[in-house]
Amino acid sequence: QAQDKAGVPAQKKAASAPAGEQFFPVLSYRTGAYAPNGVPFANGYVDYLKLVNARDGGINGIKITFEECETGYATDRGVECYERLKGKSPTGATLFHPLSTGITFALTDKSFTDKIPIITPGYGRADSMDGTVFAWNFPLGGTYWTSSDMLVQHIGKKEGGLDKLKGKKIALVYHDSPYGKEPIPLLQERQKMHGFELLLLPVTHPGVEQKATWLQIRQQRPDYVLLWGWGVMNSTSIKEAVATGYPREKMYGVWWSGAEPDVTPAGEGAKGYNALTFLAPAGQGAVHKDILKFVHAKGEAAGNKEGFGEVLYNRGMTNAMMSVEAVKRAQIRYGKKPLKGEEVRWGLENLAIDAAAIKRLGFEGFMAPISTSCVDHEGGSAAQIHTWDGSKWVVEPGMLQPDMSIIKPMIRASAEKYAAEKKIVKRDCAKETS
Amino acid sequence: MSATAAIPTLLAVNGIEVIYNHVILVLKSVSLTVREGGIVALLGANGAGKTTTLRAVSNLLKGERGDVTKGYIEYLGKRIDGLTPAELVKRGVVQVMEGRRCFAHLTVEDNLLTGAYTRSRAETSAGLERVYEYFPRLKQRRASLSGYTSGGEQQMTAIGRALMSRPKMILLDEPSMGLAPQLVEEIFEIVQNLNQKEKVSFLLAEQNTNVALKYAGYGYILENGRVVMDGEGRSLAENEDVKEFYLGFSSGGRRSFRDVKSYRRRKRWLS
Amino acid sequence: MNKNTPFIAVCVALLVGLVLPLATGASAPGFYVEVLLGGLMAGVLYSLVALGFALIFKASGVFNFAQGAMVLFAALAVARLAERMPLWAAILVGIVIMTLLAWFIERLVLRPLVNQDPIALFMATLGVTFFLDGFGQTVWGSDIYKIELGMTKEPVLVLQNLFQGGILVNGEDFVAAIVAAALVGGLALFFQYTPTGRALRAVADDHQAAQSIGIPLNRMWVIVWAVAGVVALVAGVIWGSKLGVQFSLSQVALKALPVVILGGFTSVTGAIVGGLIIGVGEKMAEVFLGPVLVKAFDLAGGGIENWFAYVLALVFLLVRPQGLFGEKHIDRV
Amino acid sequence: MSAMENDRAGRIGGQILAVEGVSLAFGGVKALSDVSFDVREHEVRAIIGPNGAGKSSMLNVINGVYHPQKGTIRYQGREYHHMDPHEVAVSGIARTFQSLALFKGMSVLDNIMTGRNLRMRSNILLQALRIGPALREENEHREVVERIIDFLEIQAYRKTPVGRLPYGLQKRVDLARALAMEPKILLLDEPMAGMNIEEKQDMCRFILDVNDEFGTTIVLIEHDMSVVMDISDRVVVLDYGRKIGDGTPDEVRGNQAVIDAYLGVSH
Amino acid sequence: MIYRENGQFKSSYAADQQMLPIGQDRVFMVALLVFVFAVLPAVLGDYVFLSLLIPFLILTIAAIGLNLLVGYCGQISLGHAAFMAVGAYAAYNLVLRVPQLNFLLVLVLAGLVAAAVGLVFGIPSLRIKGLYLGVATLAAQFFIDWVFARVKWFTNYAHSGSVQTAPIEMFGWTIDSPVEKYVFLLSLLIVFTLIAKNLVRSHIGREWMAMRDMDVAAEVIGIRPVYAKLTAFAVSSFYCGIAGALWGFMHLGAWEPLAFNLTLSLNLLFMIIIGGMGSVLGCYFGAAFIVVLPIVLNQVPAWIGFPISTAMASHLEFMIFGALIVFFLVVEPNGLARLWAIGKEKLRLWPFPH
Ligand SMILES: Nc1ncnc2c1ncn2[C@@H]1O[C@H](COP(=O)(O)OP(=O)(O)OP(=O)(O)O)[C@@H](O)[C@H]1O
Ligand SMILES: Nc1ncnc2c1ncn2[C@@H]1O[C@H](COP(=O)(O)OP(=O)(O)OP(=O)(O)O)[C@@H](O)[C@H]1O
Ligand SMILES: [Mg+2]
Ligand SMILES: [Mg+2]
Repeated sequence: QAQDKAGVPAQKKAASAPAGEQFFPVLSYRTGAYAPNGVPFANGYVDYLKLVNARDGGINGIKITFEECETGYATDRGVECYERLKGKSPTGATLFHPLSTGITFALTDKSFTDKIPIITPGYGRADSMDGTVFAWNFPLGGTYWTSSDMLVQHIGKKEGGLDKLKGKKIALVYHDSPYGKEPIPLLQERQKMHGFELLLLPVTHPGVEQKATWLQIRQQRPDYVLLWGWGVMNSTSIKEAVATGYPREKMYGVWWSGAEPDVTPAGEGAKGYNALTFLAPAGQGAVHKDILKFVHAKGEAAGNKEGFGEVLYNRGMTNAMMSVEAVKRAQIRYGKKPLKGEEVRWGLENLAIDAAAIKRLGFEGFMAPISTSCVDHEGGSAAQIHTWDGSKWVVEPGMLQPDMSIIKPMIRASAEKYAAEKKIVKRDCAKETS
Repeated sequence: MSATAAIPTLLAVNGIEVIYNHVILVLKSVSLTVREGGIVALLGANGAGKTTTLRAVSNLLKGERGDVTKGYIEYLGKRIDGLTPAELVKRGVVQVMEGRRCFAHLTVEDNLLTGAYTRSRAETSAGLERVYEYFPRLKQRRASLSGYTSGGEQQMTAIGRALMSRPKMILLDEPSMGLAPQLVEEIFEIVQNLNQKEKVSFLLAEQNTNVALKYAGYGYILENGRVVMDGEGRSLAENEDVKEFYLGFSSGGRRSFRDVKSYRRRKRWLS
Repeated sequence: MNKNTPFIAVCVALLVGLVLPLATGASAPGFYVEVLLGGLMAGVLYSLVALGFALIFKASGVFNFAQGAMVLFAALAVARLAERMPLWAAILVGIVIMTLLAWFIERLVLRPLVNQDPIALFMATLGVTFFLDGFGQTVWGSDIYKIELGMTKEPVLVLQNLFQGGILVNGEDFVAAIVAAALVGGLALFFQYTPTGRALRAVADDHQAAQSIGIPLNRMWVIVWAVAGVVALVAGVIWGSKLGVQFSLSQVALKALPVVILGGFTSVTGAIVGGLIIGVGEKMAEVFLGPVLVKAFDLAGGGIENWFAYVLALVFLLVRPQGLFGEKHIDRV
Repeated sequence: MSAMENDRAGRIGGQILAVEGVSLAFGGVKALSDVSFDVREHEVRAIIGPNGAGKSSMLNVINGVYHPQKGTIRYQGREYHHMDPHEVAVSGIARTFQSLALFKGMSVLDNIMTGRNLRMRSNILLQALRIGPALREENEHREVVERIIDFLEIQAYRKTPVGRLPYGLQKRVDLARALAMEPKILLLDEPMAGMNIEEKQDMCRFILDVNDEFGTTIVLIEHDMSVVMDISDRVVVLDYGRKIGDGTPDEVRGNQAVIDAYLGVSH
Repeated sequence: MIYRENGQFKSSYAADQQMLPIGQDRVFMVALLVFVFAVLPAVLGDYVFLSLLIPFLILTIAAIGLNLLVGYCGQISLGHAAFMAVGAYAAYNLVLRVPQLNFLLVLVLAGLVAAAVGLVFGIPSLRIKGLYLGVATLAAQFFIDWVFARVKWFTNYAHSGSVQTAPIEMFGWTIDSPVEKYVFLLSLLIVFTLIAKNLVRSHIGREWMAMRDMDVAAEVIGIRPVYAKLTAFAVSSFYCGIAGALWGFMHLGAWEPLAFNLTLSLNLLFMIIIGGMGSVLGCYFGAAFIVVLPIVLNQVPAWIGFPISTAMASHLEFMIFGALIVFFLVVEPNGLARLWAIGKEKLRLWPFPH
């Protein structure tokens, strides 16, 4: 029996609903070094699932059940959670959302035998957008290659053209883990193209010691600093930037380094700091009203409403929404019944959330349209820059788009290498009917 | 016995049983009394349970994972089972542990000073002088780390340290072990001195039966965790069995160590 | 060859390494001074945690792994209490809490384990670490909290006329340094010259013997753990105001390990000097040596400060097994 | 003073070990200053002296645990400035310790088996698999050790961890371990401290038997004068690190310096 | 009075040196083997294998390795996960670069590489003792972590620093399903347990223990500290290297240098302390305690239908886990193995109290 672990027992089944339940495992981290970021995200994710049950009576009448499992952002713990939850409920887990690049790497391996999709919106392996090799991975809406590409383009624009980057110095301050290292190949590619200098400055987990890193920045005086941190590392970076007098305006965080817990601990000092935002900036829209009405009003908010309407909460919500939409899409093909992971994959591969759908779902302004296929598991990537003004995030108008002509060949090469190492037979998407 | 009956009892051990580690039974109903101002010797072979008895009195068994499971111990008429070793020292019972146990990283003088933890400052310096009087050798070595001093020096330090707390009663565990003969005599002279001049009572565990019975007023012989014989020091020393097995005399006087030819089965009172 | 020759050689090598960047002109003097200061300040923070370690080890022979957790716990307490009361009051309440904690630890952990192997006691402090981590987050929450000491975080540029580009310094760091110095001075005096200090050293040597001569073990332990708790609180407040108070704080405290062994487990002075050496060493290494290594071996980034402290400590130990100020191991047969 | 006594005297051979002008200091403490003496094959040589005289230090020097600042050691015709403990063991000098140095966590049997270590040859792989030569070797040495166990009458405690044994038995295990090395010279540091008469008698018997049966040379430190006078052939007396007397028990007993420093009047 | 050794006499030294001298123990052991090889695979689900038993088996091997060093030779190491990392990366590179190699051979080679590295990092033990040595071994932990994270060759130039493995094939057998992995690992564990037992009963084992208990005396009876300590480091790292390779290939499948971090090292140390230093059996107990207990604790609220938040559950897990460590130490500072031995001793005396 699945339990609502976030505070309240799961809803009773509505009598009229079709038989069965759709089971969503929730890998979260509400404790440890990464809790400040993990908590609001998990709240958003869970609240949205509850909303679907309370407002719509489930996904087309199929109740959602879910269970949280604490990973602590640790790979081994995440794998254990995966094993524990993957077989729950008769149909097994719908899909997994590991919220950690390290866990994603470990689960990717298992997905081939377990046939359960892993969605990693905005993180995970960049090459996993290639659905012919990574049959079960879905980096919906962006990867670290698209995000770093957009950042370089943005900086180029600021300098007055990508060609102006020549001779400039860009520093990447990154979490010393697969997460932080993912953007490096793309940045190196761009470095070759534009002739800027790239400084690589790793920061060790959990990231509270950055004195030497920022001394190096003070010495080298890079023109821009890209921040690829998570958890407490982000706020520490901003504090150290303050302490070494590095202008925050020249700092650009990836979308995981641009939420409220990243800036508020630095207080005034964070003013002017920029970051990418995709899938949900801060703020409230139609869906928030629903959540307040159907979930919070009944006193069923996950985790004391922490972070409601903030960047990570909204992102968690959006992630949940895409998962639910994928199930909905798959139901069209497989019928209104609890679906297996394998069937949900079809939904994920045929996801088409256009502007109208976004509006209908109450997510207007929180995401760009997404459309996936068997080959393309990303479904398009777009993001904006937002800046912290001392009390809130201000979104800069204008969407950024990655240059896929650079990224595509890299993805192909990388996916080929993976397939060779793992002896994977590639899928032939042309043969698979959609 | 009748002569001593008038003197009040200082320490009474009543039928105690001690078990180590929940399984090893070491003492089986041991009883003994020390009267005020007495020197009582606890004799017995290795492993008889002398040390264990002393530990039970000073409440140091806990640290060895031992427990008194039966019987009780009274000091000045009050049960002392629940007291910590420190409280006992305050009340005047202090143990000099077997094997010296000096604080190796402290100097000899610091070792002595720690012994006066329960005493005032004035008493401390007076006490220090007194100990140096008894053990001039320690005064010479006062500044060296006791970890580096010789065995005898360490024994002196340990006894001196105990004296620093101005005890009424000292539990002395094998004071003569490893000491030069002169020093053994010296230490027992000191024991006697303390006993006579300062009315300190002693319960001492000894292997050196010879010396022990020379100085002790009363003695208990322990074997396999039981008291098998007790009596006045002098009368014990004259007992034939004691003479043969603890003093090394046979009917023909002391036998040379060289001539002890056959391995004799030991005579045992029990079992 | 003198016994101390290798030790002196290592010290000289370190000094040479220290001035090399300046001598070869690899660094501007102003920047060099900044790195040096940065290292010293980091070192002061390490020292504060190391101090707690050294204290407990010196006084009870326990290798207290929970020191980091205590730092976090104290910092969390102060940060959360300060939301409801003035900072000074929060600190006072914090001190009371740490004393209570010391009392509980003595009661529930140390007392039953008297006279056991050091390794068992070490393990028990690991249990305490786990407990405190869970307990602290339950009681105080697991978000990032702030402690405001009321000092500006913006750095000031000084000595602009002396060095090109000036030197950035932080007022907060200096306060930390002064507090650390005061603590150390006080504790050193306490240990050397009071009967309690002497008794504490005796306890460290031999629990049972100390007990046998009337040193009340239990009270000693409460005292020393409470003092260590207060040191942890000071460290926690200073770290917390710099870095924010969050779970990760307990992990930084790991750096105190190489510090204490380099300085010598039993030495208060060692904790301080060790902290400074390691702070300066690792920042210098990361900033000046790191890039050289990366170039030479085509590495994926520097980050040598991760191991530098430990390797440095190791090298020191090889030439001086008891650490800089530690007591020599006594073994006689 | 029987025929056997003369027999013994006859068996005592030439010099096997000689200490020449050894000085040892720890910081300011002079543990030994310019001490010389020799040990003859098959004799029982006692070292006596007040506490802190440097007796244990002397053994430590012979043993290679301490390295003297000055002086040499001549052993089996070769001259050493200092020896390495391992070398010493290989060349057949074994030793017991004043304050027990047993391997506390190991059983009596294992403790004694360590004494056979130098003679065990099978490599680590064979030991890991415990096949063939390794197993055979183990059993062979076990037999030798069992004989020693019988000899010292500690059969009942074979499997007991030595830490749990009473002090006197631990001393015996210490001796057994040294005997297991089948040494040419056995250095005994207060083997009888903390024993009662009966046990001392046993211990003396063991020592003399080793001396007689295996021809082992014995160097003995002991504070019990009756033991020393009874069983030793020659005695060295140390005081404050200096040699103040050397000779047969009777000679030493009569030496005024020795009486003043050590024996006192009662003996 | 079922469990007694009365009447069981030994007539040769070989018989006396048996691993299980008491008849009842031998019967029990056979039953246990049947149970773990035949019964368990039939009744347990994948989750138990993948999340509990497989990590348990592998970490027991590592714990035995560490115990040989710490428990038997008395050299504390806080950095043994690093040697597991060496084993894992050695195996990865061997499989990658010499694909035709049999996996058993790969394991042995990986173990040997780890042993060589362990030997180097064991050198400080010749000068440093006790906890000082423990902290010094942290240098190995951090340095080796760093090397694998930085030197690209080791990870085959993977840009994320993460490597992955394909399922293992051996003698035409692909070890892929949880049960297969379990059986393979269990067999390995038994082999390594026997080897460890043999080593500690042989003269090398006695040398280690002598070194641990009293190094001066050990030297005096002719044990060379260099040899004793370094072999202990080498054998111990060999075990950990193999465990590391298995951890990577059989448990994780894909890993990054962080997978072998300090936490793992400390966990190994917990295992042997909780289980019992200087006891091979203790490693089993310790590994079970450290691997299984947190996972079980974490799920207890759900089982008993006690709805608390995941955050609370994991905080509680920490608190209970910590409290249990202290509790067990207080009950028996020498570990679960000693507790087990005392229990057996009591059983032997039963029904008499002493
Ligand atoms: N901590 C302990 N754990 C288990 N058994 C112990 C412990 N201490 C002592 N024993 C056992 O208790 C018995 C009595 O020991 P005790 O030390 O009291 O003897 P003793 O008379 O003082 O002997 P000795 O003259 O050798 O000092 C011995 O058999 C010993 O093995
Ligand atoms: N390792 C050491 N460091 C410093 N001083 C030492 C060391 N070993 C011995 N000494 C000193 O050398 C002197 C002689 O000590 P030693 O142990 O040899 O005496 P001993 O004759 O054996 O005395 P005892 O009969 O008491 O055992 C002592 O004063 C002692 O303090
Ligand atoms: Mg005793
Ligand atoms: Mg001596």
